[in-house]
Amino acid sequence: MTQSDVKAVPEAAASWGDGAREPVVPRVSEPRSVLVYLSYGWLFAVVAVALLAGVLPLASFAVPVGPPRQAPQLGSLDLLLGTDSQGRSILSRCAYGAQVSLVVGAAAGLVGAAIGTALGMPAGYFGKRADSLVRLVADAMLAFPPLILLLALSSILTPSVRTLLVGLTLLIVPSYIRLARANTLAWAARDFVLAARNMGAGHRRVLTREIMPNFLPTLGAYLPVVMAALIVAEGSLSFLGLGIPPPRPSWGGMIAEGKDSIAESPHMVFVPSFVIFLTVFALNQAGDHLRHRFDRTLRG
Amino acid sequence: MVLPVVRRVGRSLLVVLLVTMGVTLLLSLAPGSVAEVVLGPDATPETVGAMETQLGLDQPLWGQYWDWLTAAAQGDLGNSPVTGQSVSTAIVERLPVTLQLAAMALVLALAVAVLLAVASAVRPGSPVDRLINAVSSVFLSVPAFIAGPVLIYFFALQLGWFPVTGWSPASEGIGANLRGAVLPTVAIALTEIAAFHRLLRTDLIGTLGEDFVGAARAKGVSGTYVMFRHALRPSSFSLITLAGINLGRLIGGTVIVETLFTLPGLGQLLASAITSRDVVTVQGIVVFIAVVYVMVNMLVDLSYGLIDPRVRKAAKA
Amino acid sequence: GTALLLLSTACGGAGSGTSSGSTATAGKPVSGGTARVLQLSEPRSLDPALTGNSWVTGGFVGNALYGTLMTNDTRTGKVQFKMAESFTTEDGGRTFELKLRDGLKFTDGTPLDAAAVKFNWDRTKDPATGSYTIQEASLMASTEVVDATTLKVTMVQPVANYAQAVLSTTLNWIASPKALKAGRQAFDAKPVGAGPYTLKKWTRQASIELAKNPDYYDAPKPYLDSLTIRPALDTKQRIDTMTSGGADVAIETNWKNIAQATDTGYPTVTAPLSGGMYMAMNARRAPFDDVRARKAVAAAFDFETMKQSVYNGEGKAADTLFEKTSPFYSDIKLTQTNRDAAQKLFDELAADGKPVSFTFKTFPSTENRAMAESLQTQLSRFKNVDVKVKVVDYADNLALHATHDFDMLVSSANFIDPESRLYSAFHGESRANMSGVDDEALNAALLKGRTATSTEERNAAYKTVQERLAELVPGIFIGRSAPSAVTGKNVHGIVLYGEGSLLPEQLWIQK
Amino acid sequence: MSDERPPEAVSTQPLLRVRHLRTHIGTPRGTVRAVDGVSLEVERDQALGVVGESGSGKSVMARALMGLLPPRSASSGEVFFQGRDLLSLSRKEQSEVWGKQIAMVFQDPGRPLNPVVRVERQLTEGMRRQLGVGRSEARGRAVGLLREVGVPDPERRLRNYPHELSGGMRQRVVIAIALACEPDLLIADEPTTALDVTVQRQILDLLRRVQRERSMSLILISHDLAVVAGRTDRVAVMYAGRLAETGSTREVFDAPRHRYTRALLAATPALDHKRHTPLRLIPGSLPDPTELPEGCRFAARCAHAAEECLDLDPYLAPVGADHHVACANPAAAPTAPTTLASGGDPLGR
Amino acid sequence: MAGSGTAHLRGDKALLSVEDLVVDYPGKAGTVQAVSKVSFDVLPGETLGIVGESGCGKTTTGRAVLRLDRVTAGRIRFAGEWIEQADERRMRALRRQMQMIFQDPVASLNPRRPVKDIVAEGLAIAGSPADERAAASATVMSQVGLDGERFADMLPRQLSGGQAQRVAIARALAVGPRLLICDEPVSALDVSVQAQILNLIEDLKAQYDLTVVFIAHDLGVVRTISDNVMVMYLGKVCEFGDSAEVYANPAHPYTRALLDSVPLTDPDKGFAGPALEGDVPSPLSPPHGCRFRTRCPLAQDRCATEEPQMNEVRPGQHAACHFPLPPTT
Ligand SMILES: Nc1ncnc2c1ncn2[C@@H]1O[C@H](COP(=O)(O)OP(=O)(O)OP(=O)(O)O)[C@@H](O)[C@H]1O
Ligand SMILES: Nc1ncnc2c1ncn2[C@@H]1O[C@H](COP(=O)(O)OP(=O)(O)OP(=O)(O)O)[C@@H](O)[C@H]1O
Ligand SMILES: [Mg+2]
Ligand SMILES: [Mg+2]
Repeated sequence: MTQSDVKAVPEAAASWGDGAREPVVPRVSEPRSVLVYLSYGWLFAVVAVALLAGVLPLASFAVPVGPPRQAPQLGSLDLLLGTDSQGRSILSRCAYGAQVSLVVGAAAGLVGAAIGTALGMPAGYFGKRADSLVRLVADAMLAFPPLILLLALSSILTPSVRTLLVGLTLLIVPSYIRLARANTLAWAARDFVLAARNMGAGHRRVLTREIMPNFLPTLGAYLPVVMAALIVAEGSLSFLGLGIPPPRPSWGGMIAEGKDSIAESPHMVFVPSFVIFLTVFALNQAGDHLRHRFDRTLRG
Repeated sequence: MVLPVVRRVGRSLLVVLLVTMGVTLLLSLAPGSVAEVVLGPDATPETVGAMETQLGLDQPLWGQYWDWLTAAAQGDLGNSPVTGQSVSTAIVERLPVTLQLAAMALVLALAVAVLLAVASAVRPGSPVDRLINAVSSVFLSVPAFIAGPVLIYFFALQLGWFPVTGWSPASEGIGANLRGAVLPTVAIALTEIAAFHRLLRTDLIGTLGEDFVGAARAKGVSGTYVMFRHALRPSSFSLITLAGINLGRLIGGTVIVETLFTLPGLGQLLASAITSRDVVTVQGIVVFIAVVYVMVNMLVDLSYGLIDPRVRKAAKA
Repeated sequence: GTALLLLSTACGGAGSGTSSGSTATAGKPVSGGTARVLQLSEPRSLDPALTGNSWVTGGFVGNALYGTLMTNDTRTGKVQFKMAESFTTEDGGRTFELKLRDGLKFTDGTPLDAAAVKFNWDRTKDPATGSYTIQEASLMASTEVVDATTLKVTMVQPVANYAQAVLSTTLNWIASPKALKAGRQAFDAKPVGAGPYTLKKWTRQASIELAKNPDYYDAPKPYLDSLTIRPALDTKQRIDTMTSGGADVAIETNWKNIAQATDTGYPTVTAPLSGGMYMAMNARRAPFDDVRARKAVAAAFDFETMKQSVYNGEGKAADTLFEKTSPFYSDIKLTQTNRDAAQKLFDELAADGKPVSFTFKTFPSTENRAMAESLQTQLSRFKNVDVKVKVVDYADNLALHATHDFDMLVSSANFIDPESRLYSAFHGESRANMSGVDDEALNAALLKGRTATSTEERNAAYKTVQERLAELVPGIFIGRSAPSAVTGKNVHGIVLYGEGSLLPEQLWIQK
Repeated sequence: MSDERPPEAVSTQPLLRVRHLRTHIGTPRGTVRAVDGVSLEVERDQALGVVGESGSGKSVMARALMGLLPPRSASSGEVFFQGRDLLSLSRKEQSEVWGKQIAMVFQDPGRPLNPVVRVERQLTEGMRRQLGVGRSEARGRAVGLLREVGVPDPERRLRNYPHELSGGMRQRVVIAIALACEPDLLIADEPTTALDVTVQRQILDLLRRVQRERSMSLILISHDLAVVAGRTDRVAVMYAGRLAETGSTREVFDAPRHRYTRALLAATPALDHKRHTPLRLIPGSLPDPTELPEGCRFAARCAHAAEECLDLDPYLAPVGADHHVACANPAAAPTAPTTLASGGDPLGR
Repeated sequence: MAGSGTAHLRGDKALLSVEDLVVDYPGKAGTVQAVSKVSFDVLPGETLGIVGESGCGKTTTGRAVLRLDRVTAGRIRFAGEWIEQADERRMRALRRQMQMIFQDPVASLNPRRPVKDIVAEGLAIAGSPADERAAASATVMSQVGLDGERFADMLPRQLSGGQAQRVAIARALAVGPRLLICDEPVSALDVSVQAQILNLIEDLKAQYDLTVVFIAHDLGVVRTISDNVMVMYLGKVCEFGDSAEVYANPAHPYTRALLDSVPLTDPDKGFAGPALEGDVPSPLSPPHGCRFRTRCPLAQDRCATEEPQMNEVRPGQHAACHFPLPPTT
């Protein structure tokens, strides 16, 4: 091989090949966009219905509107989704049930996130003793059988939305502790934290202004998933008879009520199940979407 | 080398201690006493009082706890005042059921979730992926108490493949035992499948973007080979962590399924012990669950070393 | 048992009862085979003193292990003697003489004699034992062994029909004193009685396996070689297991399940109990210390609606205290739906500054919750009345028996013969009187019914009781209980007695 | 276009002939024209250096040659390798080429190694799949390979996990893996960027050695001109997805004609640079690859840009026997060839 | 090499003076002594370059000086004040006089904060009023060559590497430091941008009267900017001296090897000298005696037993070696 017989450029060098075929790049669309919009739409609708349930032309959730176990039927708004075993409107109960389910999901999720963050963040940041202690607490909470917690709580306190909130919040706190701690560990190792310290920032400032804003979106993206789980968990409690006291409906409670009639009156189970499914699905979509956007922020 | 192990065990004991203390405190706040349950509705306050004295329930709380603790430390979990059974026997009797259920559900969930996650992660955003995600959302939104009846309706009543309720121990024939375990296992596994799938899918997609995956493909080995031999293992950290936590939680947390299918497991024992204020039994089960939980977690930590020779810091969790 | 909490039926409490009803048997019984039996719950112990002898608590196991001293006909209440030869009183129920069959032996070889009965009964009476039958046992002042087969019983007060109390409770079951003395754990591992079956294996919350006792006195009974008894807590799964062929016999109590079983062609036997479940209203405190409030709620309540919502339209109303088949039946309506009257009363009370606002404490079971919700829903149509529902668990509920800290509660008074349940449910001095009504006329009538020896006298007394109950409204009867046995089509020999207690020795399976 | 080729060219058909390669990547912000009309050839036994600033499209080009592209991207043009057009291969055919005919060493050491798989399997799996050699033979070959790339105690190293090796060792293993199936062409994408100078030195020496010993062709990619200078026969300078200048290494370094090549050389701090004197700069930065300008892509940063450069897109044109430049106004060939190649001896030897 | 000693220190006139600095990292597998008795000083207005292979403790040294990392032992004097024991409060004040620029420009900026906040951060922590902050940050932004208006609201991810590094420099300058420690500020950047940043640091140094410690692994980069260089190996100092001297006549074999490993932009030569064999030993169990002896072509028995101390080989040039190289010219 001599230098001279090596050609730098093929004979076609005199062009960039403009005449040749341009590569056809697959269109970059947000593939889920329609689904995501539908999901946000559904969530918006559910929240709106929950907020406006009292104003909407719906029958009361506590008063029968017809014979029990009516199948869904057109004609009357109240009977649109059928009636439950007490003859109450399932549509109305779904609407009012949204209040409880959403409040339980959102409040327990948010409060759990707040407590978990408040504990997990210093643990991850300061390490050592604080970390040991917080991890011990989190481990103990995780090792505590959730059933005992909930059963015992509902024996001690009157079953109510508040009791439910306390119990469910306690259940999810350890996950958030772990999440916040792991995130803090990851972010605290970044150079910009050192840079802030080097600017003379104190620990509190570093934690709240530098570290926290960075992992809040992650936590936020996790929230819909947790909310979904909480909505379902509330239903399980209703199944054990520990849900909120009647006549206030919750979606999970409605399913639990109808489960014995699955063969004869399937709508009693499937309507609220479907509502939960749509909401959980929408929450997951929203969560994914949020996380996706957040990730892109990171990737730059 | 010895020190970390000792520290680890010490921590675990502390966790167990905290949990039992929490349980004692919690149950002491609940109204009603086991004596009332034992003596029934027609008992007089005197007989109830006498029985409480006999059971030591009149002592201060910390005294009761201390007595229990010292006995438990020597391996004596006491006898249930309600059933008269020794708590250890009660646990040992129920354990096979719960353990089998939890283990089968976990294995099933992991197997299905891995397959689904692999199918999802190969082409994120593809129709297959979206379909699987939707299915996984369905699973997430279907609680066990609804999955159970639906499964029973179709597979036990309509098709008659499995018994509706009941449990036959493995000692009386594996076939019957498995037949009885299938539906409850599936009912438990559905939610787990969804959770595992979501987690593993994310991690797999991350791993598939790593250079070493590209490098492996550049060697000319097949995509399936790369997926299973290269990508899966390093992607399974969170999965194993979650599986560990969930196994711990399933022991004693399957009460709904146990009730639905009439299975003699720990969950039912626990639930009935709580509602009859049978603190001794509750304590025993809780200790047991907590010990299993910390042990599973230790195993999970050990397994990190197996998965990744770099033995990542447990702190990362 | 402890598992009771997840179960439908309310209050424990002992019952009393009358005689048996049985299926039309198809041909001659054949021996051999195994029956798989579903129960509603599991006994917490096999110690006869610690269980209950009703369908709810699993009387079947007790009958199998210990046999029965006597049974009754569920229609007429007529006593039939089994291991006891007779149980007689000469003095209007002040003292009784129990005569046992000769040569009865426990499976450990010790004799089932008067001393054994005395041991068992005294033990039940002892508060330290913690028997749920203590109320009935305490009616006995003392027992005395006359000879090997004769026991003399002296009562605290005359109880003319004490036999009904004995047979419908665990007093009906005699276990080997020797085995009992070995302690509870040992006994639960190896209970010893003289019944038709012996325990092979008990896996708690899973199954109780029984094998035929070859030395049972009433050969060739029992017909079946073995029994496998499983508790099935979930109402829906119980009937599904039965109809999918997962069981041969199911003890059942849910009207909806019974209807479903009947519809699918499964023979069902139901004991026609009087009384039933009722929503006890606490007359000790507001708002139900005012009889108008109790009457208002009773008038507002419609059984048909509740039947629809709780039992899918099945069920039997308890508008009169006694079943039509009962000798004490009379057409006195306990409560009657009258919406206008109810509203008027609610308004009146509100005007008096005593609005009817109360909390209904209920069990966590689907059925009980549905009951409470049904009442709540029904009352939601009325003005000036407010119902809250609170779910309380088993232990909590038991505590209420002592504290009486409730407004409304589901309780039950099921019986074939009113002795002794009716007395304990409504007598002012009875601990089991949940509503706490203490009415002189009612108390007197109940006492009269207990002590009277002639049917006419008892009839008259219970007529008064019914009138007083209709007047006082201590509770609202929801409907009759339905202690039943659903069986496979090839299962025969279903005999119930007492408070829906199923006899195992008569069961046989057509091959 | 082969019909245009003079008949004698057929006999000297290059190992790799790339014609008008374009690789575009779809992103939410628009289509990134990462590689936009690259044509080049690599002869047997030859080492080609590719240099350019970060983001100029070197890595994408290297991956495009192998068909290892990110999702949502597409290539056009021709990549003839030993007479086969790699771009039109099916997936299966592609994977037969991978490893066996073209192998790649990725940017960044360690990352191309799976942290949880032992060195042995990573080394042998390609061989076993591609060449179908048995287990023990593969092992034997692996030992040989490690020895060849200068890993001491190869038997023991086979049992190691990547993290148990130092950075330099890891990169040697990566090279050994690439060599495992005896490829005809090795593409090394910045093989030393993350390594220390002393290790970089070792790896560069190793690459040159195996390339020569194995009579293999090599494409060595780097943003550091010095890395490429002493180890390649020919150099291609990339800018914004295209080649700015290409030619024999000697000519390009001794007599760079493209303004960009000159600027790059001038900006490289040398060991004999005078203390506290400012470095020569290239103002500005690479154009946005989604919105490439009309005309010369370097025009905006070029000190010698004329009016016409903004409209006229210059093609690669020959400026010497083996030297092409895409510039409408190329720099004059310097009279003293060493003035710009400033890599003198720091110690003045 | 791998020597200790303080012979090369220049006494009280130094702005920063570090004596026998030790930093230990206890870990699961054992303790890593990342920095082992390192001493150096920087005169006011001077630029000190620190070079060495990856893992030799450059970053750790830089951070220890700012007390951003643990300091196991040793003394640090800044502007006449011993700061190794200063409390957190005092350090906060001191740190503003000693600023650091990090290796990865993008990672050293909080991805969630806009450029204007980042630049003004130091002032905000110090509690200066908003308008003052705005004015100050506008000034420094233009000083580092960024159009303040255009970049104010951008997030770090929207910046190129070079722009991000400019922002990081602006942030440091905004608090008016006397000492600037640059930890490999250009290693992540490619040649053209690297040159821009190096020129910028030179400009600013003159303008703001800064004293600079410039850490790098690339000898070429250090050469252009520094007055003195310090060469480190495995947590120890090898050589310290005037950069022109050190580059021209390295006294330590390791310095020599580093120089020989730099690739040349000369297609004929490749490298200036022979390659250095082997890898850096594990910091968990560094060789005893001279830490460089395992790779040193000139190692003798003495090197294994006796740790060399810093001593003056030529005026203004110190090396820790038993057998220093003679000058080549
Ligand atoms: N997966 C991808 N998605 C979108 N854009 C990409 C992707 N990979 C590369 N690019 C873009 O393609 C262009 C060329 O990138 P490439 O990685 O080839 O540069 P490079 O010359 O290798 O740079 P470096 O020296 O930094 O490795 C850049 O503008 C880059 O942003
Ligand atoms: N936080 C830490 N925990 C444990 N060891 C550490 C830590 N930080 C650094 N080290 C170790 O200390 C030694 C010196 O690290 P340092 O980062 O100071 O090196 P460096 O010279 O800056 O290297 P580089 O050129 O790679 O940045 C290394 O062996 C490193 O592994
Ligand atoms: Mg690249
Ligand atoms: Mg560093």
